[in-house]
Amino acid sequence: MSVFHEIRFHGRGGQGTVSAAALMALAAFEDGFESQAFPKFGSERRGAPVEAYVRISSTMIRAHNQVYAPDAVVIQDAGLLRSEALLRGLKRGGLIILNGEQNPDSESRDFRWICLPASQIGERHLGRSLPNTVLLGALAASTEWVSPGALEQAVTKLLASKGETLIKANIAALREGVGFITQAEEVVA
Amino acid sequence: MDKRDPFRHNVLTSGHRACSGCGEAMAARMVTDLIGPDAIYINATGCLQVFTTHNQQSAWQAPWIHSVFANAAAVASGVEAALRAKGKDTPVVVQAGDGGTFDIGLQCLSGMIERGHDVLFVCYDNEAYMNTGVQRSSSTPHAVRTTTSPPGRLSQGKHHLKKDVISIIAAHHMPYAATATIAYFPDLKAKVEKAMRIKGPRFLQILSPCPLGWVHDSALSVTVSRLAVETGLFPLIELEHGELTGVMRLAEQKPVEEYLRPQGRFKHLFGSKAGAVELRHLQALADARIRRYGLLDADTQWDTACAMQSVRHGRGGYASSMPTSEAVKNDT
Amino acid sequence: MTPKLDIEPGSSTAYHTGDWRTRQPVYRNKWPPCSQTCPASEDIQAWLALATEQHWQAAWQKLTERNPFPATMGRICYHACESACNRKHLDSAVNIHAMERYLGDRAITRKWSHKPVCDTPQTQRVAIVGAGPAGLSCAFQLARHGYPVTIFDAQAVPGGTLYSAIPDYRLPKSVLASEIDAILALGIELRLNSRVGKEISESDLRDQFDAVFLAIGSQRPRQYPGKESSRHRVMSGLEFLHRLNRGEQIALLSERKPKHVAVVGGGNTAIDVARCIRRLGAEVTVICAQDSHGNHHRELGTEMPASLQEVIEAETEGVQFIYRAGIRRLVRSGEHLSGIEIAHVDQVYDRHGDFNPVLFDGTEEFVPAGLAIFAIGQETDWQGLEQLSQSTQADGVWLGGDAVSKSKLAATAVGSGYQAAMSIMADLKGEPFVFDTHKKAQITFRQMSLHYYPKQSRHEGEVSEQRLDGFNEVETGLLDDDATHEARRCLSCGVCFMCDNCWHFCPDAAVIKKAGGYGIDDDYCKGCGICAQECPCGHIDMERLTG
Amino acid sequence: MKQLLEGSQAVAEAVRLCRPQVVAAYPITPQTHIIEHLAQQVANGELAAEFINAESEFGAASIVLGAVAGGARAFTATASQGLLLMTEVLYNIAGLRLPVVMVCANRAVGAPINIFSDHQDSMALRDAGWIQLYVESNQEAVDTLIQAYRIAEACELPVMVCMDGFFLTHTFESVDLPTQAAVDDFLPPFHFVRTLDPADPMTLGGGSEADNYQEYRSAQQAAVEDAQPVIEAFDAEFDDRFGRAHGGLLQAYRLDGAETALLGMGSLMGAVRDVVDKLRDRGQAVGALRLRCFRPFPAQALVRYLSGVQRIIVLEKAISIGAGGILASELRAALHQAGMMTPVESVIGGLGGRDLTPQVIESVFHETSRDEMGATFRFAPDHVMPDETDHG
Repeated sequence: MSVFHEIRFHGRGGQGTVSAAALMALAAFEDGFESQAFPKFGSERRGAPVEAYVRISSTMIRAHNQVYAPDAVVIQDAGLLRSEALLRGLKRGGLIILNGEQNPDSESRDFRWICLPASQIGERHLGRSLPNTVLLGALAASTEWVSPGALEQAVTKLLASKGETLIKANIAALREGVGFITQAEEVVA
Repeated sequence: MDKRDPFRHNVLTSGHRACSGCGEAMAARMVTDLIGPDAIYINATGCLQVFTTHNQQSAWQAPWIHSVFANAAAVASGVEAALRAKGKDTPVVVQAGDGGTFDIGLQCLSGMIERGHDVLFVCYDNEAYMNTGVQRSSSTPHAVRTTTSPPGRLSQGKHHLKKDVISIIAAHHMPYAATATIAYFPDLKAKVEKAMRIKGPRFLQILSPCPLGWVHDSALSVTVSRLAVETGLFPLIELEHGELTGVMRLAEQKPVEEYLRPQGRFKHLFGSKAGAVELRHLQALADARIRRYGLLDADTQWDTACAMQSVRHGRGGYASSMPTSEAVKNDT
Repeated sequence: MTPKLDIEPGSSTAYHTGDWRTRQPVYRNKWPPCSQTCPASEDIQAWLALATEQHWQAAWQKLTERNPFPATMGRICYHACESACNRKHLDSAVNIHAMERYLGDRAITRKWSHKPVCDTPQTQRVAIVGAGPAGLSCAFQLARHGYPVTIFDAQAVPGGTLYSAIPDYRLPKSVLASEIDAILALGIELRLNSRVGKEISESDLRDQFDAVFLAIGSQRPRQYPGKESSRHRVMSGLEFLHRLNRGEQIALLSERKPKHVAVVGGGNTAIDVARCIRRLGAEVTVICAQDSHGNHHRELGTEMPASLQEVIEAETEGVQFIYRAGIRRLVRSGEHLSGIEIAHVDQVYDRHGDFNPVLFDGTEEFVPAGLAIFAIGQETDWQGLEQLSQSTQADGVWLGGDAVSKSKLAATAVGSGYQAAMSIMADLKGEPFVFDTHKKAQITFRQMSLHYYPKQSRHEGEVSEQRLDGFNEVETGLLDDDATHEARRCLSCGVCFMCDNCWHFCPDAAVIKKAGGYGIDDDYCKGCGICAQECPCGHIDMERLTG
Repeated sequence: MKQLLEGSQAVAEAVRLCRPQVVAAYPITPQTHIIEHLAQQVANGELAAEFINAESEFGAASIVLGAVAGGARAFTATASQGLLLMTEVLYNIAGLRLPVVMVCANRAVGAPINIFSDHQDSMALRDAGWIQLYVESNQEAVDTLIQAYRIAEACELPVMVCMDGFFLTHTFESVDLPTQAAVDDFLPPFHFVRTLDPADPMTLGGGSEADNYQEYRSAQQAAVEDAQPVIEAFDAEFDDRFGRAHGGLLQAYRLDGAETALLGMGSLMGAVRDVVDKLRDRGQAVGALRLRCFRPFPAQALVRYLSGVQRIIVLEKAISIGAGGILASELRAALHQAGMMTPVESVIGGLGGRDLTPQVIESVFHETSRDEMGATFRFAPDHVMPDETDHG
């Protein structure tokens, strides 16, 4: 079966946005897909808005263009909604993973909203309000484009140089992100 | 050993096309012969490169490379890195003029020193861009006539001072930096040999008169560079890790005029009121350098008189024949 | 053809920059001023160079090639060489006479003997009349070259003036005797007490010998030209010195010992006399028609002929000098000499250059003196040699020494003996005689780069504290170490000492070093002139290329 | 083994596999990640090289010049202003015929200052005497870098591997890194005949005059021309050993039977392939030709590949100010020389990082030629949001 997904990550410099994209691509790669991850091209400045993109495909990815019509958007900082057109090009029925308490835009019925307090969860596990792995867990669980196991492998690989403790903490955060979705689904079910 | 002269290497041999009486050719010959052919020489663009390599002819008898004007120190960094990577300790020597040192080459030189490359950088300082026809450089002394600092109704030659490059270099806190001239061969020899014993970046600034640009008789290259020292205008100093560790004391201070007179590049200063002011300025500059480095009272055994001394290697005596060994033995 | 990316080392030598040259350096030895002025034409620089390397005997041999009296001359010669020495423009002249004396003394102490130059004995015999410095010098040269030589001398002791006229404090008799013995040891026959015309006739000389050298000296003092009939308390300087040297010094002044002695004359004999008189305990005034040293009218050449060094020594010893003074008359009260009347000398020499002082009236002064000694020159006594003295070299007769020289210096006599010997040998061999060829080029300090030489103070022998107590030598010789260092002070004017300056400084590597010297590689020399400019000793000349 | 790596890291790994002995560089976006990775490899002891932090790109180029002349395999990387600052030295390296390998992380040139990708930097150096290979993907970057050392050292010519900044350098994608043993087999140890060595002294970089300078240039031109079969042969040999080829000098895509050919270089060609597929699916006779080797310029090969098409569109991310498309001009000259009058449409786009999206490429294909208006080139239209165009 042919698979092709494009994801766009929004965040601020220092929130691990590009790392989140890389983790997502790496997880897909671990699951046997071709994948791509890259930042929106620009210099990296702490606090400034950042974008990163992921492509996941069952066939070789040839294009190196930016992602203009994502299947999902991950928003690491709800504050960005005020100033950035974060949902531009998002496909109808596309998924939005938002680091926040609730859907701020009740009008956007075209899209599927998932909101979770990723910063707080991240803070609990990492001692720092880093939402990225929590949101990745939620993205994986809600889309099943990558397996949570592959994500954990990706975390282990990408953070190998940062030490065991950080890996474990990130995996715990990731699992809580996954759990946030599965528990909700159980409730719905 | 050179095939024409068994007593020296002639790393820089004959047939080069330097002007008659070239101070830079002399300085380069002295330095490279002291270091010898077992070294790799990197040359910046300039007179030395131009007159030593010409249409498939080279005056060098050691491995030698020229790249461009500004990059000699960086090329040397690369050569040295290559040797280090290969586990070799062949000495690496840069030769550049004052343009390739004070001006366009300063950045690469600074980088080379900062990174601690084991390279000796030799600047043959002839105080202007001689290769292109005597334009001023930042090494050109105050009030000198060059084609780009001409005296005129509103000008007495170069307006600015000679850049104090040795202080800039020494401020890198490097192992060894020294000034020398062709006039004091024993001093130059001691400095080259000392530099070659030290590891890390080393720097020699050698005053090398240019008969063409300084406008003096080609026979006077040594004399003029000696006067530069004896007047205090060009102090001979050594700096190690930024500290002044050696000074050549002046046996006596000579008035700057003795140095300026034989040189046409200062000729415009003589015979006018404005020129007289610059002459006093130049004298004051010499006096200031003498005070700064203690050139008259430095506590050193090395002074301009003793550094000049000729050493007898043979015997004088008209028509004298070698003493017979018998004659020597009989004297008991 | 594709040009090569790597260029052959040293390939520039294919290009001959020598074509650029308009001037070329030439290595050329110069005859240095010391040797130039040496009356004996000693190659001073050569023997000093050997001494720098402590090749003492070789240095002595080199010296004695021209002068077999180093110990003697080192003591008594007025060393014009030192006045000419370029080193005085740097610090002070090389102490050449002390070096000469050092080598001579070393030879005497170590009993070095002269080596013949030629082992083949010659058959032609040479007679020499006079065993003074000229005769002995000539005999020495001839004997070295294998000629049988016979010297005739009227005196009982050889040495001529060296023996008779030099006081002991300047030249101990034993030193002279040793050097004469060394000369005679070459196989020279010496006939003392043999005056020509008495013990041997002129014709015998002509018959028995193939050549005759007359070196009879100037033994007859020029007399005071005054009209006074009395010679009481008046004598010549030579007579005084002769008598002193014969051991008469005590008798000389014992009878009514005068407190004041006047010595008339400006030459070295006058000084010798004056200094001897000081040693005998009297006050002495030297009356000299010429100017003192350094105070003369250069253009007139009126400096006193005596050596400055001697004058200084004399002054040190308390000798008084009156310059530009001529003698009007001797002032006597009866027989007794009370003094000399002198007057100012305006003109010393006449327009022919002869000594002929003009005295100004009204400038008269009185100089008290109980004894007046006239040291105003000497003349040759040709008695018994009337025929030979008229002969020429074509007749096989040579003249030399003081008898024919104006300067009357011992060194001149030595040089004269050398020249005579060379001329005689050339004549006997039928070869043309060439007078010293290497005196042409000269070198002044201006042609040299004196800054290449370190300043070094001159080494001197020690001076005796009790110099006036007797006739012992005033000055001792140099110590061994000092001699080496003093020799090294020689600048080697005009003669390469292989300092390497030209070789170091040549921007074109066109100076090639060889064993024992340098050469110019004409293929590459651009003629910049730095080698000549920076040659310390002025050995290199730049010559303009023609054509 | 296939890995998902950032392009910069992939290239750094490839550099490591080539065992350079000296690495010198000066950081400039978007090259920075490459040298950061190399610095870390050296710090970790994974790469036994002298890592020289140059004081400028000019210095960096000079250092690798010296290193190669000193007998060591060397590497440097730069972009944009840095490449231009190297210019004098790059000409010199080429003139000295030193086998230096460098990566140009292609970036626009100021002013106005712009850190994003286009080809104006390396195209400006097209006359410097370097072999220039433009890669499409990170895999190709890795493989081409390894080939580059082989080519450089065989031809005694410097090789510039041009990879688009950000599009490649900052993109994580899967890359198959060869094993060290395999690379060692492919790439012999460094040996350069003109090494500075007292045992065999030689003068390098001496002066020349009118009587032989032209001969030097003529020899250099011949050497670069002669590199064409070498580049092809090593790509083929690489294919044999590693199972991957990148077309040698150029790479055709669905050109058989094509009436229109889209010609271009670098990473944009991935999107071009996607567009070709799409257009072919709709029955358009279109193919693509990717020029991998811009220097030497493979004129004959281009003519051969393009002899069957009626329309050629050259898409390039560089402009020769005052003239227009550079690649298009050279292609026109090549065709003209071959007696072909095939129209060549020169389209310049993607400057300063502007994304040449599939939509833009497609619109270029649909646009009519403006040749009749006398213009030798046109700019590509700006990107339009996919929503507003074809969504299917």
